[in-house]
Amino acid sequence: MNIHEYQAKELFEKYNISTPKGYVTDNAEEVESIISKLNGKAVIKAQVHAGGRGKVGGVKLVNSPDEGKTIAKNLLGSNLVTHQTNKSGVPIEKLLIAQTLDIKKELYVSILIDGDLASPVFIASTEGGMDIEEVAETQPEKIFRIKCDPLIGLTPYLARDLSYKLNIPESSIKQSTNLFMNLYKLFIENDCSLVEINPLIITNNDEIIALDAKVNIEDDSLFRHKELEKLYDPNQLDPLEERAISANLAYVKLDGGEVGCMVNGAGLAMATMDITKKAGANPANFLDIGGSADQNGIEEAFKIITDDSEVKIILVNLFAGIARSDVVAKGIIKAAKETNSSLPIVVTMRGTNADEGLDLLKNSNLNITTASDLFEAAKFLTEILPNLGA
Amino acid sequence: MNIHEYQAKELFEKYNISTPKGYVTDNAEEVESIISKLNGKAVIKAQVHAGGRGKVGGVKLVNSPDEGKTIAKNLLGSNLVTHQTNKSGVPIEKLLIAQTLDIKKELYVSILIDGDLASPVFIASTEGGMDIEEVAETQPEKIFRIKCDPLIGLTPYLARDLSYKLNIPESSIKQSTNLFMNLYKLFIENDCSLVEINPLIITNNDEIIALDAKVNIEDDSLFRHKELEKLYDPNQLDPLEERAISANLAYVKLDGGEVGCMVNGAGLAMATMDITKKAGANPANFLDIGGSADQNGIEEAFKIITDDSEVKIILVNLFAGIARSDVVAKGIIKAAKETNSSLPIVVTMRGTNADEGLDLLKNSNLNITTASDLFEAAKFLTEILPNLGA
Amino acid sequence: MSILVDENTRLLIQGLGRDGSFQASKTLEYGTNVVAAVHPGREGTTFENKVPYFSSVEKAVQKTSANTGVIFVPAPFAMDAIIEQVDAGIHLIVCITEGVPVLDMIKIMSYIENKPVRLIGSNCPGLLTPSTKTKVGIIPGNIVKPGNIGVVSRSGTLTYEAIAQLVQNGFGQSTCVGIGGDPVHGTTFTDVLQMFESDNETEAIVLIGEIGGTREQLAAEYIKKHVTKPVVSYIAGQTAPPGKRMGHAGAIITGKAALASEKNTALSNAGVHVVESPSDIGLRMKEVMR
Amino acid sequence: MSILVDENTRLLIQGLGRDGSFQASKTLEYGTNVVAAVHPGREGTTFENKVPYFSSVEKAVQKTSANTGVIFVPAPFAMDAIIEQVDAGIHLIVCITEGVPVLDMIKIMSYIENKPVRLIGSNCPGLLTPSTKTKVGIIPGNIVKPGNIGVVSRSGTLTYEAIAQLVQNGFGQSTCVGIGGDPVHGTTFTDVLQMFESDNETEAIVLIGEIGGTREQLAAEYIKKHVTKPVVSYIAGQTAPPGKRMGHAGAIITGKAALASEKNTALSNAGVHVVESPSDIGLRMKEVMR
Repeated sequence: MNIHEYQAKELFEKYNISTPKGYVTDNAEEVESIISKLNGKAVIKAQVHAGGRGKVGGVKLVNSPDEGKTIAKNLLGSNLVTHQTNKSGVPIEKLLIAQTLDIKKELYVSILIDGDLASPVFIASTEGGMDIEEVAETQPEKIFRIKCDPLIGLTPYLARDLSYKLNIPESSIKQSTNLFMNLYKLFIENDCSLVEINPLIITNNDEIIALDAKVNIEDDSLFRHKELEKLYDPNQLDPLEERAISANLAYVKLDGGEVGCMVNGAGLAMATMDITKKAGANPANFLDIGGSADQNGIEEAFKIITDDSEVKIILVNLFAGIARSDVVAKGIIKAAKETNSSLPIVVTMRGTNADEGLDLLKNSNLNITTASDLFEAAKFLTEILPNLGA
Repeated sequence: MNIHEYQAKELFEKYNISTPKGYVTDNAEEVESIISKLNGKAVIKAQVHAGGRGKVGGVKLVNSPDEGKTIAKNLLGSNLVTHQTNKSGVPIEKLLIAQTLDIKKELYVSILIDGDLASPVFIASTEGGMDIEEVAETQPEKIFRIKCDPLIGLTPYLARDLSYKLNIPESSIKQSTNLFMNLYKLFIENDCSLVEINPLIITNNDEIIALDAKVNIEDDSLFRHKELEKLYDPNQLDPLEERAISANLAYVKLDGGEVGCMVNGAGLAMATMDITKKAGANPANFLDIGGSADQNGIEEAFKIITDDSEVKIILVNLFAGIARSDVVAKGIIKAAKETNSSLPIVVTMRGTNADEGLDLLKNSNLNITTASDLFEAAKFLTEILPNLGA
Repeated sequence: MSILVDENTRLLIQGLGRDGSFQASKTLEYGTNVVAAVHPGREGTTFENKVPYFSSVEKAVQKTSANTGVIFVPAPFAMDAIIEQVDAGIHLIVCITEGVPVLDMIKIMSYIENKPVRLIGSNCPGLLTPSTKTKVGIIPGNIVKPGNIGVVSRSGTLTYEAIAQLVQNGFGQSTCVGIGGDPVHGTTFTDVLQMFESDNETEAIVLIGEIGGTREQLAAEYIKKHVTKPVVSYIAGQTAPPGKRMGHAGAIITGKAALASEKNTALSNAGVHVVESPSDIGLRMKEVMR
Repeated sequence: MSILVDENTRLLIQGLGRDGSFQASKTLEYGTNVVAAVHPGREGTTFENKVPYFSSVEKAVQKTSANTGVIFVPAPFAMDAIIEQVDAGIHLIVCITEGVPVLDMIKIMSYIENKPVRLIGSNCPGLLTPSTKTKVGIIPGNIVKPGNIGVVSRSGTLTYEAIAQLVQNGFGQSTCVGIGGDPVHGTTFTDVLQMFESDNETEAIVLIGEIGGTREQLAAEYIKKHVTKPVVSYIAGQTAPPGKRMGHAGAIITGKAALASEKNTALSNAGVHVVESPSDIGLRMKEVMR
């Protein structure tokens, strides 16, 4: 789960990680007085759940309260499209107005879990304020990784060594070491999947300050972080993805696809996308209904697919182990009736109660083509698609 | 470091461990109104740093506010002597007035560090409210021990298993399991050397409640628990022991001894006590001046020994590694002068600057007998002692 | 022969809530030797009049000599259940539970590091040996057939797909192992490949991977060096847009290695028969084994 | 021969504050091969114009091939220093620091459990091999003498006492090891006894114990089974009143075993030459070795 920069900043402050003075607001008028308080100069940062803000006007340096107000008016209520969003972008509902600081050096630090090592890793670079993936590719020697023991945690000596590697001035080593230790503590205590500071700056006074704050909470751990769960901002999601989350479905919308996919299991869902692509078409989504969705869940899954205006055909691929095929069939039939959907549906159903499910679908008035397996499903897709004028 | 029951109770409450409703006071008048609030019936518990209160009148059940006031008046300001205190006892400065509860069953639980296992161990027994050492000796099968992994901690399944072993009713298993988990968390997060609940009770309503609360904080960890350090109550200590703590000396007063021992190193200090005993005398104290005591520390050490009115002779045994013998000698000479002490002193001094130290002592006007080693020191002790009329 | 489970398996099932009970029924129905059920508060009763309930794994192991455990407890309690089974001396632990917090998983991995136990999962379908009717997990018993193909997969339902295609093309399975799709999991491709390589009954292997991580590359390396039996592989997610599911910084760890194309290349270079369409798994095995 | 340290010892000293620097001087003065000093912020300079400073143990080991480390850092930082040395591949770590929190010590013990490293201490005087002039810790170099008695002790200054008595009675030492008096310590009597037993140079052993714990009993058991060389022992604290220093519940763990009398009995039964007065250690050794 993503949280906003200003919320991450509050978390940073709770863990004694220095951040620039700043205020959050959803009111352009208020921006004027805030900037006055910050001595007339500030950075205005659009609060959206997407990286790459800076390149598309989501971060602005302003030199007067008045200028700030004008920019805030333009930003608030608009949508921001970055390389990480889909084409409709994400709404700007809040702004963070932060003091500007003299920057001597920009660094990069983040913590995440390396699955292959089964450990948290601390990643840092002397090249902050840039696209870190690019640095990793072009100057890998400038990126430092520390594997942290899962039971012992980040040890102070590793944090200190890292400070030396980042060429932090001797007088600030204690400060940066503490910051790294605190950041690690934040990561663990809040079950984060990512914390990232880009850039972490050294000011002209050799102070170490987090100029940005990015925190992702691992979804699977939210049951033990009720207070963090409240930070969930549904408005930042694609409306279809948001509906999927509410219905406990794993769904990712893909721009430019015409084949709506409905599958049980993540691997099979990806395989279904692959076979769609092989058949010469484009999947409109990834959708895993999981093993324990009831009829309501199936209905909502079908509606999410059909509410995607780009979808021209639906591919249902079910291999029921825990799931029951007849329940899935009933959900599809009911949802299709309610939405008056006439989209063609290619279905392959196997496993628990597959025959009952297929019978139900065949006896419905829906535009159903049943396939006995994935191979046949791909074949039918290839036959039907050209006739749809996609 | 020991803390009072009412302070431990507050810590318990912070960790969601149920305790009886109760109030602490140092005012006998107030006891009346407190007992009225508790419906006229309460337990009055003297707040002292010593076990065995109950047997010597430090815990009283009262049936009216008036009775409570009378008892409180008697207790407050008096000293309580238990089998764990020395003969002068410990002052009662505060009382805990707690509600009475219907008790169905009394259990025992504690957590401490087992050095040989290098682990925290959880100890529990179905025989609560008794002297647990006696239970351990007479009914060892009724005591359960759980070794907790130092890095993983107490796991819920172990806490649950323990609940079953203690015959806790099924409906209260979740409650007791949570209590054990919380108690372990308290132990670890506060660097305790001991937490103990005796008795932990099951009420007639199957509620699990800590009727007593004992918490010791490990001294070596106090640097990271500034808020706990404030709970230190010097009044509960023997005045000489309290002075020793302030001067960073390891000192234990022993009743009935006449030989004051001043040694560097805990093992050597115990050995010095042993040789004293072998020589037919009784050590008055254990005193380790440590390796880094300066002249002031030595002076205070000497004064602590001579301020013990039972001391008739002093045995100084120094084997200086880090410590410097000349500094020790100077400290002794200065302190003896300031206190006008004329006690005989048997000295053995070896290691760093031993000759300088011995010269200083010999040239002072003190009643010094120097021995070349421990064997000789014991011999001199045997010769001098009969002449002191001890 | 087979790997991991066989006629000596004495299965303990932990967590018999709604899903766990359903799966326990299916497991018994298939013919697996289920010796104990662990669910606090039910000690003294039996599951389906056949399997004794215990409140603790320790007691269950003492009374029934269970040697293999399968876990269906809800995610918040999965770590505790795994540790309980480890501490009780269970040698093979299969955790089916989905949604175990990753910080719990990494702690578990550290905890078991030097202990004589193998963990499969969490978030996996478990495993099944058709020849001995031993099912530990949720792979449907009615889709498998005894035979000589070893199946190892990161996916759940996609494993069933692969099994179905094998059966359709006339192949049975020695053992099917679903290792789970979470970033941190107890048993890896490499572990299972090693076992299949030294298993007499296994003649060829199907490997089903996914995008993300570098475990398929490690498998490729291992195959190149140590595996003499033919391997057919399919990597799901070839058309998944990069960066859509993995976080921004996540890509730093593995770089391009997380992509299906990179994994296919590595496997291909290791002599693996790589199929790019999930519908070709069975057919390709038929060609390979002709 | 000797145990633990000898002419191959390449010593790294970590923590050169007031006490650490004093001890580092004494160590150099004695003739020990000190190859590196670790103290953050001093990299690029040298200690006493002889030993290069490094900011990290890892770098020090890379540059100097240090294989043994001694730690003098203050107690709050001792755990970190020990882990730093473990991670850098130091094989023998001696932690002199007093007052390390016991919860730190138990974490360290878990951390090193399966790693190829031996920890001595914390809160110990360290060790010394007179024949090779190798001093790792604070045992005064001027009281020892090369010879054939192995000394192992839980105490600091009482060790010096034992050494002095040995020298007075004409005995030198193979190696003197102070294992430390804290309840949790890295190397136990048993570990050291095992090494002395298999060391050619050691002909007899002095063992100095203390009240508390059951480690002396374990030593007695080990001696009974495995030690053929004569052992002279003294247990300090025979006259210490029971329960005065140990907490109430602490006694449950060890019961009466913590008492000196119990330890003496166990050692005596194992054939150890037990002395009851600390002044008899040297004399008894003389009798034994006659």
